[in-house]
Amino acid sequence: MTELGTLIALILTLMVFSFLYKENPIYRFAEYLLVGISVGYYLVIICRNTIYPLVIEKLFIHGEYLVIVPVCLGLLMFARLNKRWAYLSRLPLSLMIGFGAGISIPAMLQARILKQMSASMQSLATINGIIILIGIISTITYFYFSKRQEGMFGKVTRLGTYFLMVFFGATFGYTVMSRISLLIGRFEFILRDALRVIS
Amino acid sequence: MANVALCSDPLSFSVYDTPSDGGGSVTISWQAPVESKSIPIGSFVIFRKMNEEVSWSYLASVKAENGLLEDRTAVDGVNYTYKIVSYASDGASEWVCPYQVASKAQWFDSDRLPVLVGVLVCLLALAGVALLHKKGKPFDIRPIRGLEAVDEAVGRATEMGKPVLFTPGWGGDIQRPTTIAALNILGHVASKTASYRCDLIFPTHDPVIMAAAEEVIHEAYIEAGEADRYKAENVFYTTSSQLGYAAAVDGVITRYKPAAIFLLGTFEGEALILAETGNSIGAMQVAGTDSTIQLSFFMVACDYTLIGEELFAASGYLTGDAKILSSVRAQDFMKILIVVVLLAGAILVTFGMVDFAGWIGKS
Amino acid sequence: MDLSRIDRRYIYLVIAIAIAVPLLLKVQLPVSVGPEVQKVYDEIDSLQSRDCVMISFDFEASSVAEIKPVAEAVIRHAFEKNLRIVGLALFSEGTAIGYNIISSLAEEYGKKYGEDYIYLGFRPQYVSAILGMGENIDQVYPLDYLNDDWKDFPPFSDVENYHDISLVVSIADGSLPTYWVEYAGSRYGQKIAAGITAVMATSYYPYTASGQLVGIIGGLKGAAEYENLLGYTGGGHRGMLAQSSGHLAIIALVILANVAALRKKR
Amino acid sequence: MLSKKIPIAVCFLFGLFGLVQYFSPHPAAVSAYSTVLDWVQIIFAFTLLVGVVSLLQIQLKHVSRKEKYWGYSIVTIVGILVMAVFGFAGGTERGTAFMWVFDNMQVPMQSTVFAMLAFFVATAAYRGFRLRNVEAGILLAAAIIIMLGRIPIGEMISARIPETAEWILNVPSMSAKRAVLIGIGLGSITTALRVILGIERSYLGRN
Repeated sequence: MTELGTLIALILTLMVFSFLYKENPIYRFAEYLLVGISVGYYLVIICRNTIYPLVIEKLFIHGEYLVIVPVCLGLLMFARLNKRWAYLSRLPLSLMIGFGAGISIPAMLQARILKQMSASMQSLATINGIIILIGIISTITYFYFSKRQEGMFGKVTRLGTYFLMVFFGATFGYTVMSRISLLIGRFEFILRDALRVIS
Repeated sequence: MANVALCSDPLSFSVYDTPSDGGGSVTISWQAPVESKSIPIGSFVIFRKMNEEVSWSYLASVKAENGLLEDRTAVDGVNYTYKIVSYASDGASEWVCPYQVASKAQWFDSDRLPVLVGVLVCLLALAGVALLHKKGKPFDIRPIRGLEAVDEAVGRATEMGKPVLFTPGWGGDIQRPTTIAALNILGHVASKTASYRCDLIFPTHDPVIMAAAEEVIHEAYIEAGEADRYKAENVFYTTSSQLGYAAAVDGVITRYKPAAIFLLGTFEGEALILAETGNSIGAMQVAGTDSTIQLSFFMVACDYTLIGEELFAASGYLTGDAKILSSVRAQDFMKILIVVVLLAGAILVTFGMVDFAGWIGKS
Repeated sequence: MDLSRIDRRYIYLVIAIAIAVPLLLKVQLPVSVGPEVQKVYDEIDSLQSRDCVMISFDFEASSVAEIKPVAEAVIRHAFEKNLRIVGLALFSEGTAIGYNIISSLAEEYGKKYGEDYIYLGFRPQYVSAILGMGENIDQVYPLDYLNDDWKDFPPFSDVENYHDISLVVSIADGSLPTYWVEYAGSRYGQKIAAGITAVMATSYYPYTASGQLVGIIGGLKGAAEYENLLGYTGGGHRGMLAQSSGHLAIIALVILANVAALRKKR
Repeated sequence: MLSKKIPIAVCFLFGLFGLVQYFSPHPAAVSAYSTVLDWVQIIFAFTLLVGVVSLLQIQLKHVSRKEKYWGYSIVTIVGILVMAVFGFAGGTERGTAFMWVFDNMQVPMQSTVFAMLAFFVATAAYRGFRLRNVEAGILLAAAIIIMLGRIPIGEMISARIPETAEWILNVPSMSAKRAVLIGIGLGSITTALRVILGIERSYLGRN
């Protein structure tokens, strides 16, 4: 079974890689297969790991009848499949969107704004402290929309774009490493596990 | 007794209902007397009793140094008395807290005050700008690079007789404000494709986003008077798997060869897979995301990139919606505020006053 | 030939060769330990025997090549320190992989399920799950991955919420550690470390600098560093050479592209 | 009424609750909150089922109408059904057929799709890192220093390279990143506020 599994994995790996040459029926087969299998996987996982413990078990074993409310809302989502009743699904949709918006406000304020501000307040007695403050302020200025980027203001926003470019370049450079790791992983599979060229 | 000094020098010992919590907890804090360093004390043992009880019950033993203990077994509304006993090799000494304490739940977590202040500032800024707008003050807003490109890209696709592809990325769900902003831009793109009679393909990894996108696109087609040209099967769920989604969208891109590709939303690793595939077929690509890492890839691989907040602002620009535009204005106001606070904070830290920076980052 | 607009397939070929050839050679490069990895190591090393760590497998199957050596290093360390491990997954694909990694290492170390580790399995909607566990883990995970009531295992019956977890290690390939920080960290004061793909590491520097994350183990290099600290050679060390030649190939390509563009201008 | 006003009211109420509960440690607030969290999970699970059904519908339509690529649609349908049968009948533990397909088919295919990024990074760099102007030069220089700094060879060339790389990441790059995060935070918060207040409701359609 393991041997067969490795062989199939090898074939599928090569089928996907064939996309690099050009889109072709072999890749297309793998693509549709991947979609099918992964959807099936999610279907099973969501039923066994969410619907069973959070709905079936709570309702029938623990007798928590309040669970009926989200179940009904969930079932309303099926109204989407019918054009006439599709609007009913707006109810669960608006609950998810509204609640999501609500919890995201404090979370964003705290982690994206306040924490970042707090961490940027560093002593200006060090060069790095000064650079960080200049960098953050000039970059924020770049994102200031109410004024055209001209004159003195334009020079500050330009400095901001330089900082942004350092950030993009650095992130790109850093990312290359993990992208290569992924390919190493695949090549190791092909050369070591499947073809046994290396030990 | 050897530890008389210890007894006569009562350790400062206070007991109080734990603040900003959900109840069921009393905090005991103490400062060991200086003498304790020279006197061999094994440990402090903390006892508790309920108001009417006679006997003390053991709570915890702790190191004989300054400390703080949360009694998480307290029942709300019950009065407790606490005592600390110190056992030394030659006897024990004890301190009894002179007052009783009951725990209770608080409705407000005071540690989160900075966040509350932030929310209020945001609301005030939004309301203030809306009021200004009502008074008829016009907004002058700087152009965003790449925004004009949205219409240009759709126009190009129409000329070439090819479809437009819009996908919001795998990283977000409907609860993410970025997704909402992307759907706003989708509305604009959809009304363009509707009036130009150009096909719009929208693959996604999230069935909830699919549902919302159907509403947005369908509506845009109705408004453009092209309701019958709306193709429901062009808005589809692929799979929730990240790379399954990437493979599927890659397939769509290479088979249908859209002339314009919009990658707007929250992207993760799939970003560059889609962007490079799009580039290889020569599509004009407009990207925008709030994922800081993927921004760098989009910058390198796409024709136009909306950087972070520009994506949010863009949804206002394109729809021309005064309410969204005024919130862009409110954001700008808050940026001024943030810069001022940052400067003030940095100056305070420079002079050794770190409390303010700490308070802001608290909670 | 206009090298500035070369067929992309030649570039693919260069990269394939740059990575495959070093893998066929057998050379190892030395690795020095960076501060971020050291911090994670120190944090785990400072825990007491039987303390409880939570390891969350927050990645997609596709990242397994890069993330598995990271997970293995951390789990080895935890088992060596005789810590209790609560495993779980917030990305469904990490579920089975995480269970495989943990259970095969447990076998190697002679650790028992329910005694030294448990595996809770997957919950979708990670924000809800992370927040929910701050109140009550049992509420979010009434049953474990094997569909047992994990509260019945005596060593884990006292684990109620983050109060009983000394450290959360999120092994991730995306933004999940951000959510751990934003929700478990800021709301419940939970200590969090991240084992992440190298690509994600930059975005987490602000979080380690601000103390929201204990430390970071970034990608293969991070895993190799951690392996150094633990004193063994694993998946992290392998492939460091291929990594390097891949980088050099890309740098060479960028230089080539610029030279070609310059020549064309003239 | 049902198509518009009630959803907006629901959105407002749950949004407000999501916002307010953050500030309250009170058990009543906490328990209401975890109840809603469970609800969201359950609704999401059902929505996923809807997604699967609609995917199946579309693929079946392709097959029955013999549209272009309809043969491939059969592959997808079979994939879904096989996984469902394996998963529901045989379980999802180690050693089951379900896990076998996952390990030997889904995982390798996904890893390969992801691994293609190594090639795409190279083509993007080849095309995008051109010395056109100051900005492009900064972008290029930062990328190359970091790339060298992250591999042992960089350290062999000069000990300054990894140091510089680390400094770039921690100082200039980080400060820009913080500003980007703050901007995104502001954009997200105002968008979320508009959603709660019912100003932003494109997801409801406009009629």
